[in-house]
Order: sequence, then C-alpha cells, then structure tokens
Amino acid sequence: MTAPRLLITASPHLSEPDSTPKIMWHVVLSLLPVVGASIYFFGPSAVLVITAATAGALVTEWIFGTRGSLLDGSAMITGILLGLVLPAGIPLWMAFVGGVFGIGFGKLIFGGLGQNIFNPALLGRAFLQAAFPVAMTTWPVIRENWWQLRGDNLALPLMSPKEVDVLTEATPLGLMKFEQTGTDLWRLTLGATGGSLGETAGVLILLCGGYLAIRNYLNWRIPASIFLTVAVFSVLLHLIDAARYPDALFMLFSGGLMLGAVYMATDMVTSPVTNLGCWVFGFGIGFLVVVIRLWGGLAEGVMYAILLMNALVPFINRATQPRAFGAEQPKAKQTT
Amino acid sequence: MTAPAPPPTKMDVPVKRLLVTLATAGAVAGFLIVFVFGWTQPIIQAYKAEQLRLAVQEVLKAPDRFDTLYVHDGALTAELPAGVDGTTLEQVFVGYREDGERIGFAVAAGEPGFQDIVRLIFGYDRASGTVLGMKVLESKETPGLGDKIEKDSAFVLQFDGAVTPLLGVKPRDATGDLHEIDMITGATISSRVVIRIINNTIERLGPLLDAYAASYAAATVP
Amino acid sequence: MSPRETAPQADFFRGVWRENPVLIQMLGLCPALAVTNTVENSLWMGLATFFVLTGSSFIVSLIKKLIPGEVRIPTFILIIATFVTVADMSLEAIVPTVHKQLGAFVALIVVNCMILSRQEAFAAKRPLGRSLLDAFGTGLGFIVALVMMGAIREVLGNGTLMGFSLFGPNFEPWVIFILPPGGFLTLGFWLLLLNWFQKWRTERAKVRAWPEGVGAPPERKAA
Amino acid sequence: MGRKLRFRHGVHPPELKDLTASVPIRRMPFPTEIVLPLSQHTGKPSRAIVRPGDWVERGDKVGEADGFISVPVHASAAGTVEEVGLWPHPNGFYSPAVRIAVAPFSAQVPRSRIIPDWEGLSREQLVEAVKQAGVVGLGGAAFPTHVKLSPPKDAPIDTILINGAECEPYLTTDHRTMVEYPERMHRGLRIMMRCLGVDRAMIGIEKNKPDAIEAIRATLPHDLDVTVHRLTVKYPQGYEKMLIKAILGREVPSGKLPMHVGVVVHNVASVATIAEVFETGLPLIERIMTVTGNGVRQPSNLIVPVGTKTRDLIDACGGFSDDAREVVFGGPMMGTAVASLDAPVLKGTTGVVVLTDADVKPQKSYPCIRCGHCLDSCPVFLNPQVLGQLALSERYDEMEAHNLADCMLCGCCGYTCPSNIPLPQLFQLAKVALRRQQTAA
Amino acid sequence: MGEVFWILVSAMVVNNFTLYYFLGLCPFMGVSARVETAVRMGMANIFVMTMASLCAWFLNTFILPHAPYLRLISFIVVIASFVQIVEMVIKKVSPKLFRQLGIYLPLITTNCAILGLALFQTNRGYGLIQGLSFAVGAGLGLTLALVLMASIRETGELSDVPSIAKGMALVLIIAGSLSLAFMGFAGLLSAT
Repeated sequence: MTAPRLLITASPHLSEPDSTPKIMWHVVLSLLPVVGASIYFFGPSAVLVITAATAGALVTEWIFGTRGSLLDGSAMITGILLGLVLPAGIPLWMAFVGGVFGIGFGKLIFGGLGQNIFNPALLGRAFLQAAFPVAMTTWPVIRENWWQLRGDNLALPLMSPKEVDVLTEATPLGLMKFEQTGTDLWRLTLGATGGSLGETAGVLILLCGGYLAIRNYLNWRIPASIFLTVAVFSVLLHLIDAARYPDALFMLFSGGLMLGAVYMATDMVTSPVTNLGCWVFGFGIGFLVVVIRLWGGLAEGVMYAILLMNALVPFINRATQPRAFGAEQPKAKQTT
Repeated sequence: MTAPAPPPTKMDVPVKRLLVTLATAGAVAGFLIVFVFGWTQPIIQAYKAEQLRLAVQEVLKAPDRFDTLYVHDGALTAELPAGVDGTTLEQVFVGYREDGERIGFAVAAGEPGFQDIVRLIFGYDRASGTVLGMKVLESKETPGLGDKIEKDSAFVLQFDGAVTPLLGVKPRDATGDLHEIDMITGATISSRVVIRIINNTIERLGPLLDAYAASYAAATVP
Repeated sequence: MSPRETAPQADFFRGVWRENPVLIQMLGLCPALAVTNTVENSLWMGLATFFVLTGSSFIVSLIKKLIPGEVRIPTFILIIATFVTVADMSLEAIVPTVHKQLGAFVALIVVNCMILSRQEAFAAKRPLGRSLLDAFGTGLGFIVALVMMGAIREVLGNGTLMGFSLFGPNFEPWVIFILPPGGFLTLGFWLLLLNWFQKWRTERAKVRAWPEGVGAPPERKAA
Repeated sequence: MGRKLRFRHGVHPPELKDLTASVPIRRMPFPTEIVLPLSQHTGKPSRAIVRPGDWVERGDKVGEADGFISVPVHASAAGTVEEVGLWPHPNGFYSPAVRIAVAPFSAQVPRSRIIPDWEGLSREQLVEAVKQAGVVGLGGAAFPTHVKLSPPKDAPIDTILINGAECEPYLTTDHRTMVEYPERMHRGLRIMMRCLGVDRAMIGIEKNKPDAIEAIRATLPHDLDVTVHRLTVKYPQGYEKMLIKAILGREVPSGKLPMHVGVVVHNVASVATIAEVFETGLPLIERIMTVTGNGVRQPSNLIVPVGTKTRDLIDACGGFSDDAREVVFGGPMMGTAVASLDAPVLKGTTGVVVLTDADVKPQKSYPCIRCGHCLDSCPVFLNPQVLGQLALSERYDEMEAHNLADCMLCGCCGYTCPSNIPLPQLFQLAKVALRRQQTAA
Repeated sequence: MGEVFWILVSAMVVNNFTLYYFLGLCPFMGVSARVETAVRMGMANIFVMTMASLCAWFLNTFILPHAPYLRLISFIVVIASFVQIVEMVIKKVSPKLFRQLGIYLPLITTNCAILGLALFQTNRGYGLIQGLSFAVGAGLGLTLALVLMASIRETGELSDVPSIAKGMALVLIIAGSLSLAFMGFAGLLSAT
C-alpha cells in the first residue's frame, strides 16, 4: 500500500463553491450589460469615463493595497460603479481622482477589503460632487451623432473643462423638482433620459440584479425593502397631493434609485450582516431618499441616503444581533 | 492634567490680600475691556454704518441721502416713541434724490437657503413695482454654484428693473418678460431663494410701504 | 505632568513642533478646522489665539500664587475671556472683512482647550519667563498648524495662495476643500503624512543603529 | 404530517452518499494489532486494568470506568497486551492506550458469559448493564449512554427520539444499519423505553433514505407507540437540538440539555448496540462504520473492531487511491483530519472519509466581506461574523457574551463562508482558551 | 411653527454642529470610542445646551443690552457655573455616569458647542422658543454624530487599519466622510 503524504486541514472539509473573488467577479460580469447600455446611450464618453474611474481605483489598490488584493475584483467593482454614477461629460482626470479617493480614503484607510464603512464608489462620487459641483451636475443629452464626446472629457488635469457645444438637460428628477415636469415612463424605464452613465436603464439593472440575487450574491432584502419603502411613501404622498408629489413608478425608476438599490446598497461589506438589519437598512435608505428628493435641496438623494445608512450599519448590526437558539424570550423578533 | 492639585500656597495667602489681588486683577481686566471697547466701538460702528450705506447706495442706485424707517405697530415710522429700542426692530431705508424726490425703499430680509440663511438687501420702487437693485449680504451657498447669487454679476444685474412679483425661469425658456429672472443653471434652489425673499418681503411689507407713501404724499402736498 | 527641569529653548520649541497643539495633541481643533479655508483667515485666527495665549499665560503666571485651587479654572477662563474679548473687538476694528468670515469663532477662542491646558499644565506652575516661552512656542505651533491647513485648503480649494493665483485662470477649484468635509480630510491627510514620516524616521533610525557584523538589518517594510 | 419537519437555517452540502448507500455491511478481518485508547468517550477517561503481557479474551475489560460520566473499555480481539502507553489518538495528540497483539490464529470466539434476561432486570440493573458494556452514543459525540438513560428526577421524560437523520455527507453507517438490522433497532428501543419508563418513541429519518424509512416502517412493533418521521434533508439535522425542534417543535433552552424539554435523543446505532448487548452478552467492541471517499479504492460499510488502526481499515477497503490526500475521521463537516495512519478507530467513529487532492478545499482565505452568509446558516442563530473577528483579535471574553457557549461547532458557517475563514477552528480555539482561563481562575 | 421646525432640523442635520461647524470636537474625538458613553455624553450635551440656550436668552434679554462688551465673559461665566452645578448633581445622582464621562464633563464647559450655541443664537437674534429649538436640534445633531462615530469606531477596532492611519487620522477621515454624507441634507425643508 502506498501511504499518501497526509494533509491536515480544518473542518469543515467541504465548502460552498462560492468564494469571495468569485462573487466579486460575478458582480463585475453582471455589470457589463449596464456598462453596455451606458455606451449605447452615451457613446465613447462612457467608455472613457468608466475606464478612467476604474483606472483610478485599480492604480490606488495596486500601489497601497496588500499584495494580490487587486485580484479579488473588489477594486474593479468600485471603479466600474463609480464610472457608472458619473455624468458622461466629466473630465477624465476628475473621474480618476474619484477612483483614487474612493479606494484610498474609502477603503484602504480602513484596512482594505471587508473593513470599510462607506461604499467606496459612492464616497468617491460624494467627494467629486462636493469638489466639482458644476461638472458633476451637467447632464448631456443623447445625441444623434453617437461618436461625439458628450463634454470636455479630455480636459487637462486640474483644469476646468472647456465649454463644449453639447446640449444638456436636467435629469427627470431635476425636471420634476425644479420645473414640475414629468417624464414619460417608457423613456424612464428604458433609460433614454438625462442622468449618470449607468443609472438610467432601470429595467436592465433590475435584470442584472435579479441574476445576482438568484445566485445569492446580493441580499435581495435590501433592494426589496428600499423599493417597498419608496413605493409606499410615494403612493401615500401622491394620494395626498398629486400635483406636488410624483407617483411611485416615477420615483422608483428615476434617478439612481435602481442602480443604488441593486448595486450600491447591497455591497456586502457596507450593508448589515443580519437579515433584519437589511430590512432596517433598506427602509432607512428608502425613507431618506424620499425625504431628500421631496423636501431636500437636492433633486436626487440616493447616494447620500446610502452613505448615511452606511454610517449607521455598525449601529444596526449591534441592534439586530440574532437571538441565539433557545435563548430567553422565544417570542422576540427574529431574522428570517 | 486637570487633577485638582491643591495649590500649596493656599494657606499662606491671607484672604484680604487674595481679595485685593483678585479685585485688582478684575478691575484691570474690566478697565482693559472697557478701554478697548471705547477704542474699537466707534471704528466698528463707523464700519458697519459705512457698509450699510454702501449697500443701500448700491441697491437704490446712489441716492443723495437716505432715512431709516422702523416697522413699529404695523406701520412704518421714522420717529419712534420714547423707550422703544430701534435696533431690535425691522428697518426699511428710504432713499431720496438730490431734488428730494423719493427713489424707493431698501429692505433687508433673509430666509433659509440651500445651506443656511440667505440675507440680502434690495431696493424697490413701490409705485412701479420695480426692483432697483439687489445685493446679497450673507450666504453660505455652495462655492462655485450657489454662491453665484452673490458673485455672478449677470445674475445680480437682472434684478435691476425687474418687476415684481418675480418669476424664476430657465435661461433657455426666457421670453424677455420683465417679471422673469433667469435662474443659475445647477443652482435652482439658491436662485429661487433670492426671488422668494424679494417676493415674500414685498408681499409682507407692501401695504406698509403704500401706507407710508400715502402719508408721505399727504404730508408733502400742502 | 510633573514639572521637570527643561532647557528654556526646549520650552519654546516643544510647542512649535514636537508637541504641536493641533497636529500632535489634537487640541483646539475647532478653529483649526473651521476657519482655515484660506491662509489669510488662518493667519489672523492664529495671531488672535497667539495673543490670547501669551496674554493669559502672562497674567496667570503672574498671579498664580494668588489663585485658590477651587476656583482655578473659572479664574483662568475669566482671564482668557478678557483677552478674547479684547482680541475680538480689535480684530473687528482692524480687519473687519476677515472678522466677518471668522464670525463667532474668534469669540470661541475662549473655549479652545489648548489655551486652558497650557494654563493648567504650564503657566500655573512655572515661572513667568518660562511660561511666556512656552506660550510663544505653543502659539507659534498653533499658527504653523493653522497655516499648514490653510495652505492646502486655499491652494486646492481656490487655486490661490494668500490671494495670488497659482495655476492660472483655468484651474478648476476643488470646492470641497473650502467646505467642512475638506477640513476634516485635510487634517486627516496631514496626520497621515506626519505618521508616515514618523514611521519612516524610526525605521531609518533602527537601521542606522544596527550594530555592525550582526548580520543585515531587518528589511524595511514598504510603507 | 402537515408540518414540514425541519429547523431554521442550516446548509445543504452535497450528499455524496452514493458511494456506499447501497453497499451491504460486511465484517472486516481482524487486524494483527488493536489499539484501545482509554479516552474514547466524552467524560473522564477510563483507568487501565491490564499490564503488558496479560492475555485478554475478546470482550474482556481492559479499562475500568472512572466516575459517573465514564465507561469501561473492552478488548475487541483476543491477544496479548503489548503495551499500555501513549499512542496517536485521532484528535491529533498522543494519549494513553492499551495495545493488544491479536492472537494470529484465534477464532476470536468471545469468552462464554451469562446473558441475563433483560425483561427480568430492574431499571437500575439495566442501566448498570449498559454502563458495564461500555456503550456510548455512536453518532459521533460518544456520550456515555447510561447517563442519558438515568435522567434526574426533576426532568420527566416523555419522548425518546431516535436519530436516524445522518446528515453528514458521505456517511451511510446509520442508513445501512436501519436497512439491514431494523428489528435489532426496535428491540433496543424496547429496552430503552423500559429503562426510561417512557411510552412514546419517535424515529426521525431524512427523506433521502427511503429504503431505511421503508425498512423501519415495515418492522414497527405494534404494541409500542413508535412513529417514523420523514425529515427535510438539511445539515445539521442530526444535531439533537435541531432534531427535537424539527420533530417536536420544542426548543431546547440555551445551555440546557434535551431532557429539560422531556426528551432524550439516541442514535440509531446506539440503540441497536443495546439490543446486541442484551442478546449476545458482548460489550461494545465493534461497530458499523462507513469507509468512503474518492481516496479509497473500495468504499464499504464495515463491521469494525474498535481499536482497528486506520492503516488496517483502509487496507480492508482496497487501499488508498493514488491521489488520496487527507483522511478524515467522522463526516466531512465536523470530522477531524488525522495526522497518523496509526490512529485507531474509536467507539464514536462514524466513518472514515478519504479525500483526494481534488476534494481538499483550497486553504487560501480572504478578508471577511460581511456577507452575512454565516448568520444565515448558523442553526443556533449566533453571529459567526462578529465571533470570528473577535476570535482573530483574541477577545475571548467578548465572545462569551456573544453566546459562544451555544456554538456546537457544526461547521455550517465555515462551509458557507465565501472568504474561506476557518470559523469553526477559531471558535474551538476560543472555547479551549476560555476553558483554560476558567480552570485557571 | 415651520420656522421653529426648520431651525431644529437645520441645526441637527443640515448644519450639524460637529460635522458642519466643527463645534464640540473634543467629545467627538475623545468620548466616541464606545457607543454607551457616546449616548450618555450626547444626552448630557443636549441637556447642557438647552440650559445654555436659556441662560443666553436671559442674558441677552435682560443684562447685555446694557453692557454689550461683557457678552463673552458673562456667557462663559454663567454657563460654566451652571455646568459646575450639573456636574455636582450627576456626581451625586449617578457616580457611574460621572466616572464614565471622566474628564469630559468638566470640559463640557470648555466645549465649543455650548458657547458656540449661545453665540450663534445671539448672532441670529433667536427668541426663547427659537433658541430652545436650536439648542435641542444642535444637541441631537451632536449626539447623532457622536453615536455614529462611536459605532463606527467600535467596528473599526476589529479591523486591521494601516499603522499610519491608526488613531486620530482615521477618526478625522471618518468624520470627513460623515460630513460628506451629511451634505445630502443640504436645503432640507427650505421650501423649493
């Protein structure tokens, strides 16, 4: 008998086939259709902006991250997501800076993958929003000439973008908030509206997210509770004053709600670990979105709502610790 | 660091000396403050008055002189009854041309803006319902965007000659109507705040201004 | 902190850098973050604080023997408040535009922990000359820190330094740096830089102190 | 049964039972040497009562029970005691063991003994007989059976649950026992009900063993209140608290035992063994176990003398395949990998799984990404995510506050963790460290 | 009523004392390591701020019109002595709480947030009700920031932060991020 060189590993000796990099790369994969849609709508600008944001994220991860952390795919997700929430006409250097900030100050400073509090992509965007408010709120419209850049993408680093002859329009939410003008629901759901690169095609995002949810790569409870909360609040408000408050479908499909709820809020690292926590988290985001959109100074609040709830996640986790099997008060609330 | 270390000298100092020293120190401190107050206050007051004059000057298009009116008892009055402190009352300034003719009123007002309260002063000709000029006194709007209400002369100059009630429109929808104010792209809220403050203030003070103008006319027409 | 014998110049330099009130001791952060969006504001704020610190250190050191322990802190605050009132009114008279921007933060010097802590830790225990040296040093350190903050925030947030344009008219200002988040981030960034420098120095010292002939020094980890 | 018989959370590992599910049980030949560790059960190790050179018959006692929660150890083959000393134990350490050189040409007929008529014995006598036979739970934990048969007065038992879930992947020990020896199991159950004075028994079997359910149902004794329950296939269905929850809907309070909710749970194999003890008079010296996995040439269900060395066991199953890499005692979820092929089979060893290079899971772990999958899988509703992080920073005291004591090391969290963090190991280490702290204090 | 509510919301989130005005940073940095302590500190602050607002209103209405140059001194003295009383009461009523707040309770006196509240209230000419609403809003905002920071820091203790970011650098960057996130509340309730 040939005795093998025995290996000793820890139990369990079986494991689920999913691994962290696999999950991450699946998310990247599922983002490709959304990226495709953004390219379809915004042309070469979309490619450039998403590439620049991703490059910023990857370079930072490569320089400051731990060895091999580039391969786990998380920096890639951050980069692509950041690219998808930027306007098409933004100068590339700004997109790059956003990626650097998101990864550097949003993730690596906390110790890298798994340790961060805020969603790095959104933190990067929030930084850009605060740093370059004008560039971040200039929304180019879809052009007949697909090949034309949608803004001064190629502005020199640190320099202001030049005025480029590109038509801009307000986002559906902006139109609603500042001009009380609605937008056709078909255009909304298909994505043919002004807005960030990847946030417009709501239906497509839902499909991609559905794929991830089926594979259990995202917790469906978060988007579900966000949609539910936003829908319930908007239906109620719409019933109270239809002229002032838009209807639920508009609220759901406008702005970054789809992208935010499906891809940003569900970032595993920055969302609660307990399922009850996820419901609370989603409710909080939905509530804040409605508050900021309807009573705040900004037309869109998904990014800030998610960031604010990110900050609350440690607290939610604390408050929703599961009740151990057989512990006291068997009727206490429990996670499903 | 703040552990209460009992001072070793506590018992050594006679109470009388302690009191005297403290009193002296207090007196010196008080003297110092009063001295500096006396020195700085005129300068500060002069500066404030100058600022106010400049602001009124700007929004009333260089009046020859202006009077301060107080909103008291639901009416505008230049003379306050004795015992009423004018500094706590809302003030309206009325400017006159060289020939003594009234140019209009300058009113300061504020409302919540994008970040915090926006305060501005505007000149207003009640008879024609025309805004003469507008100047933002205080705002914390977003630099580069919302602060254009203060710094973008194109926006500010639109108010000269605009007719109330003002109406904010997007630049490309502008029709040239005198009620219209082109809003700043991307800073709709801040633009609206300015417009709203003026409209609200006029709505609030309009009757008072009318009443004052009527009494003024009655007084000047012999 | 028990009074140890230190050289006079140490009293001075300690506060400037090694025990810098803002960057090391994290005291007086409120003005260091709130009014440092331009170098000019930082400088005036620093000067005002410097004035209050030296003034109150002088007085406290002068009358320290007369202050009963129980009312020590209120007395200090009273003294500080006097100087702050003076500084506030003077600033308003001298540079009204700056004073308008600093707003209530000049008056808030009175609750700057740095000043109170210097009175507690130093002025109330040491002779007059030393206290003044200490106050000068700490005050200077405060100015240095504020100007460091102001420089980054003004250069990035406005493209200017002391009002002079650095990058030409096409520079896109990073507005965030003159907004509140920029204050936090700038100070955080400075601390990162200082910590990194500190780490680099200790490691270099370790390598240098490695005795000869005892093998190679441990490799320095990449920062 | 309208209600689905299951518990919440848990995982669905691949079953992998096809290798041996239909392989009939066979008896393996006696090896040349037997090693009987004195610590084969939960509780205090037994005390050796033989010396080197002593001759022992098959079934003779070599170690005496040392205390209430302790059982004797018996020789599983006739031969000469070679040594009483330290020997590799499956848990990875060396531990005291009695080593017997098996007499080469012995027929291995046990010493003739009087077989008492169990129906004539009192309860206490029955329990004592079980104890003297060295019977322990054969489901893996090896808790002395006689302890479970003598509950304290203040915990009245109303139901006996027979655990036929066998939720660990690969293993088919209980499955084959139920298929091949259903009557023996029922006889054991009868004895047990008598012991405990309980009228009701329930047998829980996972749905994926229809032949076992069929066999047990077909042989149900009609004079007893015994019912068979089909359970959802889910790991760790075989954990007693989960079984009780699934069948009876009762939740065993944290830190308490099943008897506190009026239930005792026994493994199928243990029950069958009790019947054997009273039929043959032989103590627990052999057991049925599964030797399986892709790393062994001829996966089998075997009757194995307790104390058989791994090496001999594998030989009896055709030897290792060329790519065999890891030998796991017990199932793959909770079992431990053995370091030495000299380690002997214990009373509680349910099976031996030999994994190949391809089966051994990668060892690289990633940072925790707080996905929450471990919380979704933990059958006792702990928060392995926080526990794991606390364990990594060695904050064991805080782990206790997070109910570490309730963790039964089932391995669900480790199974489901995408970052491959060895959570069960961390918890085991923490438990050991805490116990050490407590004994030190 | 609307204005009073706006003042409350504005002081709480839009112009959060800590994250927008950098007031009360000492407790924000110092007492934000544990959530329980942070909550207590926040409560103490709300209470003291409400009282400070009352004091300030009283002084502004009855004393200071006659001696404007004494504004700062009278504020600080009145508030300091008031906090001293509160401190003594807490020491008596709950020694445990007193121990937990440690050095920071006396420092509430020199907490910029308290004096800042009084000064801001004065500068804006708030009346009694407005001032109280302002104080409660500011206190709630301070508590919110404290508790958020504390829970984040508690989580952060378990992660392997790079050595150069350990300590205050990380806290500041978290604060910066929080401040960024709070920018989302800009313009809240100032009708469009």
